[in-house]
Amino acid sequence: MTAAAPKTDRDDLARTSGPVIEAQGLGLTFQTADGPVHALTGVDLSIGKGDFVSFIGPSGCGKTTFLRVIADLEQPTEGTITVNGVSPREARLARAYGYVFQAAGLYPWRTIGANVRLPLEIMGYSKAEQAERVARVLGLVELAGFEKKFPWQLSGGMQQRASIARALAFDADILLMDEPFGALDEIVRDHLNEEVLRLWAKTRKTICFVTHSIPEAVYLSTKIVVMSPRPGRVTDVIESPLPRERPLEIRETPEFLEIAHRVREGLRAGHSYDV
Amino acid sequence: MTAAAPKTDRDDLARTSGPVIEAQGLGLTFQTADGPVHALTGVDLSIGKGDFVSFIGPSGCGKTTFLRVIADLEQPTEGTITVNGVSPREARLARAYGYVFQAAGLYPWRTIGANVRLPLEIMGYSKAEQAERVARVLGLVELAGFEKKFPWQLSGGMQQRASIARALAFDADILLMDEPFGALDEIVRDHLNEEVLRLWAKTRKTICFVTHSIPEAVYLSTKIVVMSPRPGRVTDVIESPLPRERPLEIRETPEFLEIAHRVREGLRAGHSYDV
Amino acid sequence: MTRILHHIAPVLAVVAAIVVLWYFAAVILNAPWVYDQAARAGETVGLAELIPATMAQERPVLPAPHQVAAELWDTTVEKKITSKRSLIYHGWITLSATLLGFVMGTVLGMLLAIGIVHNRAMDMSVMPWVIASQTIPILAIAPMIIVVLNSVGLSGLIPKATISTYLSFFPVVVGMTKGLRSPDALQLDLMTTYSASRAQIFWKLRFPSAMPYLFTSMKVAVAASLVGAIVGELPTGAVAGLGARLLAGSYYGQTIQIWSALFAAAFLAAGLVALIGLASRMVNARMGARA
Amino acid sequence: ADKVTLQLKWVTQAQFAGYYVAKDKGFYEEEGLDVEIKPGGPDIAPAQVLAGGGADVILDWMPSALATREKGLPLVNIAQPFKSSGMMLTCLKESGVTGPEDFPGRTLGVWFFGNEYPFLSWMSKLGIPTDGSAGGVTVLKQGFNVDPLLQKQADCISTMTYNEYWQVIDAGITPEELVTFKYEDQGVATLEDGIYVLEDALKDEAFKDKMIRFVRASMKGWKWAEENPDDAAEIVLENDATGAQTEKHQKRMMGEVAKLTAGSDGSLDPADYERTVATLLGGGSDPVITKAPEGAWTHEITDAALK
Amino acid sequence: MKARRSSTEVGWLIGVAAAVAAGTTLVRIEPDNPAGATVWVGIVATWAACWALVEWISRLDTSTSPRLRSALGILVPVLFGATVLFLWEGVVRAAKISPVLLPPPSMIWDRLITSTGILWADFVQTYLKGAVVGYVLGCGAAFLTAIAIDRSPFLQRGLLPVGNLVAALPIIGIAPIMVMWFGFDWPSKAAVVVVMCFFPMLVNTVEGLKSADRMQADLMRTWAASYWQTMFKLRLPAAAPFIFNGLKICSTLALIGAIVAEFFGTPIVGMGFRISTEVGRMNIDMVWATITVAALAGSASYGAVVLIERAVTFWHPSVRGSGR
Ligand SMILES: Nc1ncnc2c1ncn2[C@@H]1O[C@H](COP(=O)(O)OP(=O)(O)OP(=O)(O)O)[C@@H](O)[C@H]1O
Ligand SMILES: Nc1ncnc2c1ncn2[C@@H]1O[C@H](COP(=O)(O)OP(=O)(O)OP(=O)(O)O)[C@@H](O)[C@H]1O
Ligand SMILES: Cc1ncc(C[n+]2csc(CCO)c2C)c(N)n1
Ligand SMILES: [Mg+2]
Ligand SMILES: [Mg+2]
Repeated sequence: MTAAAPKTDRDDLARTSGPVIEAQGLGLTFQTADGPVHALTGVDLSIGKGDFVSFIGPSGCGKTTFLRVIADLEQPTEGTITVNGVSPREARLARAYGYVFQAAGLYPWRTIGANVRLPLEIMGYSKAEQAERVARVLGLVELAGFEKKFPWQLSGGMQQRASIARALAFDADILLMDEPFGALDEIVRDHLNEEVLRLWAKTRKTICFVTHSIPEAVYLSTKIVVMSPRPGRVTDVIESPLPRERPLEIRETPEFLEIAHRVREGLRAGHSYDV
Repeated sequence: MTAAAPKTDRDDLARTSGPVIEAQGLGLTFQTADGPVHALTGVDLSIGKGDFVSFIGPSGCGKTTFLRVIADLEQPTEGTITVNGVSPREARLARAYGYVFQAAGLYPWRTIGANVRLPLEIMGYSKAEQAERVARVLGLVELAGFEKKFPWQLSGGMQQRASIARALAFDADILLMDEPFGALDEIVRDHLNEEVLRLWAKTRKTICFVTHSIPEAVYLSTKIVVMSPRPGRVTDVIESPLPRERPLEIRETPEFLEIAHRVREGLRAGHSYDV
Repeated sequence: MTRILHHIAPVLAVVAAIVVLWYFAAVILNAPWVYDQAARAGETVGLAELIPATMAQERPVLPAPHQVAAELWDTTVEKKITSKRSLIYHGWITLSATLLGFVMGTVLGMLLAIGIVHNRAMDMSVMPWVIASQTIPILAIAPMIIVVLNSVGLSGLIPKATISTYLSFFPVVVGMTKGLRSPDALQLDLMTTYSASRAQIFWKLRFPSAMPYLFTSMKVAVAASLVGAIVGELPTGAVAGLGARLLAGSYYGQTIQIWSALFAAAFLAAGLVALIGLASRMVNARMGARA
Repeated sequence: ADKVTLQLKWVTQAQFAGYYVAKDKGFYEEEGLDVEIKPGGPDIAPAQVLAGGGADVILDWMPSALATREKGLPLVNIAQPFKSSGMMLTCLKESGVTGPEDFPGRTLGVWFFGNEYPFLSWMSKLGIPTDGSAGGVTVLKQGFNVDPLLQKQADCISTMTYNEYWQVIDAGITPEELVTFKYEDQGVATLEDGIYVLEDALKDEAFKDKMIRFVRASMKGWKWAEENPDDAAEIVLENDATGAQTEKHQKRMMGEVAKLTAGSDGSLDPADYERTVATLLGGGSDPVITKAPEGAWTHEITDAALK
Repeated sequence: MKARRSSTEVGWLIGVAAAVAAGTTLVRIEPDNPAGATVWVGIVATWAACWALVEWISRLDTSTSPRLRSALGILVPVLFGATVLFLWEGVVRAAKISPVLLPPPSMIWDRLITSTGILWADFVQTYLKGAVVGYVLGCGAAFLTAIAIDRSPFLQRGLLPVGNLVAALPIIGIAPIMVMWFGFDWPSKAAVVVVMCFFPMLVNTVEGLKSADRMQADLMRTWAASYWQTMFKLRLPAAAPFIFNGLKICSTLALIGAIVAEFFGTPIVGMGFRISTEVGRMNIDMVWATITVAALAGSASYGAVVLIERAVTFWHPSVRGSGR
């Protein structure tokens, strides 16, 4: 797995193991008091094992909804979707997901440490393992020393980091992250970007990642899904030609800027007004 | 007010009207179950009328806390602070602030329209004026047509935009914005950046703006405050030499990149680890 | 149609289960008497005679469901509404006191809660005494309340409603206080930045936030109110109302009459609670709750 | 017409037939009175209603009235329509009780609320402790009905000849299966259902005059009721707002009550009074009243009413 | 600082004025002293002064000293209570209200200290046996029922309406039946308390179980947490504020229930027995002494529940204090 032959490496993988997430003609319409809202329509998408997929698109285009459908938190009203070849429900029951929500969603009656420990308790990890993992992931998001604090005693960004730690604490095949780094400054963000990439490289997780930052999307992903709203649909799927090994400096290379440009164009097209 | 003589323009303003916000030796310590947390220490800062001040710094460095102190939501434990020459409390009672919180904080039992209308009701605007303003600001944040929806029917970014609209709906001298654009994509963000700048130019508001985006900070501000954590303090205050009139393209100019670099360095210094 | 069935079927199932249990209990509880009677008469009874005998007693320990149903039918449908033997007549008397007491109790409870939330002196001094007031057994002071109110010329509905009020304001105070304090820091901070007045904070934030608590409390309060009205009917000389029926039934050991009055009271309470539930759902819908 | 409010000691029933008859037959009206009859109940202390101004005149048992008098509320007996006591203790024969000597170790149901004084006096006369100590009886506070006996929670319960006794019979127990101890027979009878007013009120001539007319009309009612028991019972039934009373029971009650009122023209027999006081004072360590009361009764009203 | 000092003095002044007014009024209404208008003025003045004092105390800044805060938390209600008692005494004496109707507090106090033996025995019978057992069983049963209802939507639609029905049965109706079923002693009282506590507890628990946040529940789903895991780790903690509401309401209801149940048949001991018989004997002071014991016991139970609530739901805005 060298930077020299990244393409084959990834292609191989996808080919050997088949798609992890496969959506066909997927649609979801919310019924509201003043008429239906078409959050997703005609989404066809195939995500291979070990892919790092970024979703990017204007606010309200259905990114969160799509992640929720994958995680079996929302039922599609049209089309089909399979995860690991089975329904999202079965995948969920098999504990295939780690989910970082757009808002932190920490439990106010638990300390930060206990919040991160929660999924481990539920999945029956041993006490020692729990303690070890909590310490490790809190270190990862730079919250060591905050175990004993309650959520309301943390800043917004710290809460978000705690919720990231919570999703990373256990071993899920598929990591769904909804704007996890939205409230973080550039430095921490860079740091966590690298950490996520390292984790991904090491564990071969499949990661679905919602972001609003074009550089972030390009830097992290093997596949970038550009969406547009009303009704929410996929307008472009960009397979990244970048090597799997990515130093931060890669962000200055022409290939990188080229992809970023394509994403920006796709994004702009999705906006109703002209800027 | 031409692009040719922006500096004098702004300097004049600051000089003639004296500082709007003046902090001296400001400190705030939270008492928690496991010891005190020094959220702010020794903050000296002077903000002139019509300034656009960005606060940037690692997560947990006290940005939110400082904004809250200005808005009289938190009482400093050391030092003094005046707003418009009076205490924050008096300024608050005079309804000097518009505040966009880090979390949207919409009232779940009110529709989006009613949420935006809330401050107008409280400040006693006429019904007609209320309707007119709600429509205008919702248009500004591109939420026209969503008046009748309830917050949970909106995406994360839409909720945040609603909360921005709510703060813009009434005329406050001082606008405190805590990462207002964190959950928005680049295109909307650019659009709103321009809108905020336009508003600022037109109304001469003083704006305190927390952001994690270095380009955003540099693009918007007349003054950039770089903070560092544990304990939270101001490490650098950068007066921007950029003209008041700022097309988006300014972000490619050397001056711009120069300031951005300085901010990035300051930010990096505040982080405990090396990246 | 299926929707109605969806709601009714479980109720019917539960009711059926209860009726079966009830018949069973009736046989067990009423059997000793049958045996006793037989022993006195020098006879023995087999199961075949026992079961019908336990279902047709005049003063059973536990009347069988059909006995109560027959009595209920007899005293509601068969009697003129104005008759003193009509349960509807007595039910209405109790209901009017209940409603008046409930309205007064809810208003009083809300006012107290508002005071407690807004005034520290009230918070510190009133709440302990509100609590203490609820530890005074109502039956003990009910006669005194009636005597006192009578001596100032109030009689009839008002004294009963007063006792209802006394019982029903407490759940409202407790729930409302909690509810009015339930907005979180962020929601309050927003109001602070608008430098909203206390009245504005109340109407626009605290009151809407307290809604779930208020309705839960009101459900408890309306049931308490009914109990209050019935308690109030005893020392007014047990003249009329479901309380009087209960008492008269007790006094003459007419268990069937007790149970039918009891059921009438329970149906009343359930109806009132259901009404509040309905109101709560309507308000919830207006406040944007998810379906 | 002058208004008079009468507070009964218990719910509307034939025990109070005389007053309902007097009202229904217009005897009160003839005397220029407008009488309101307030039914009682388990928690109504007539003396308290009187003190609170809720009634002008009340019915009470003499032991309780004298005890109340000692407590500082000066009740005065102005008439005594009931000559003899209807109280008794009713036991199941199968429990093995044959006489007072069998009481120790038994469970007895007793009415409280001021109705327990005759029982306590009797027990202290027998020398049987009632406080749960060895060799004594276990006392239960008996509720509204005769269930404790039927369900064998008590060996004996308190009954009135005109009421609870018949409920036991109605429940299917024959008189032969019961053993009864009438207080009259045990020599501990105390006066029941007298008419009482506040001593202070009697200083008012106008009030006194009202009471004279009230007693006269009431006694007329009683005598009518004694002669026409079935009609009297009907009148009571009509006045029962709860609609819970039965004709059979009320007619029988009227018959029994008539036996108790028969011997009285309304005036208190001082001998009966003395016997009652003696019984109450005789109660060993904890007598109901500590000294013989003074001024607890008057013939003023009856003398004027019955001449 | 200066402003603080002067407000302290004002407070003391008010306090002294209150005490003086109280003392003089009481002196003026010695038994044989006819109550004149001055007495009424004195009573009203005392009331006003005490209220002002309480108002002033409760405005003291206690943010720096939690100890002072808790001391004041006790002092203020005590002061308030003292005022009420004083007014009661004053009004009863001044208006010459018959002790058969309402005895003055001093008379009740005499009773309290001379009849401790009886009062204690009653307390054990009614509170420790009837109320506590009934409370535990009733709240426990309601809690379990709420969870059963929650588990099964079928039960929820079937049991809740029927549960409302059963639990709304008035105590006056149930008490005689319970005596019939469970005998004269305390078990029948406990049974009444069970029925009384059931409904408030059930309603609150059911409501509480609905109150978990959507997102927090979604999180549990993504982890495929089992029903019971979600219950214990999310829904019960989130329901705690509601559950404690129920527990609080029941803590006073239980005592009332146990007492009132004794009106319908009891051995000759118990607070309800005492109250119901002593009214008939015109010993109203004994009635109020028992009521005082009931009030103290009830308040103590309520206070205990509040303390537990504070500890368990420390995170709720209403406890954290931001809701003030
Ligand atoms: N109520 C509180 N109690 C205790 N500590 C608190 C409280 N609020 C904030 N803090 C602490 O104060 C510090 C500064 O918090 P603040 O919210 O101001 O950070 P911030 O700069 O806004 O960070 P972010 O960018 O993550 O929002 C943090 O360490 C936080 O843990
Ligand atoms: N529960 C709901 N009921 C009705 N409409 C909903 C609901 N949830 C989402 N929507 C609508 O569906 C659309 C897509 O929402 P979604 O949350 O998926 O957007 P998003 O792409 O995540 O946006 P953002 O970047 O702002 O988070 C929006 O128009 C939103 O208003
Ligand atoms: C609580 C209570 N007290 C007394 C009685 C008994 N009782 C019924 S009629 C009657 C005579 C009154 O004139 C009496 C004493 C009772 N059943 N319950
Ligand atoms: Mg989203
Ligand atoms: Mg912040």
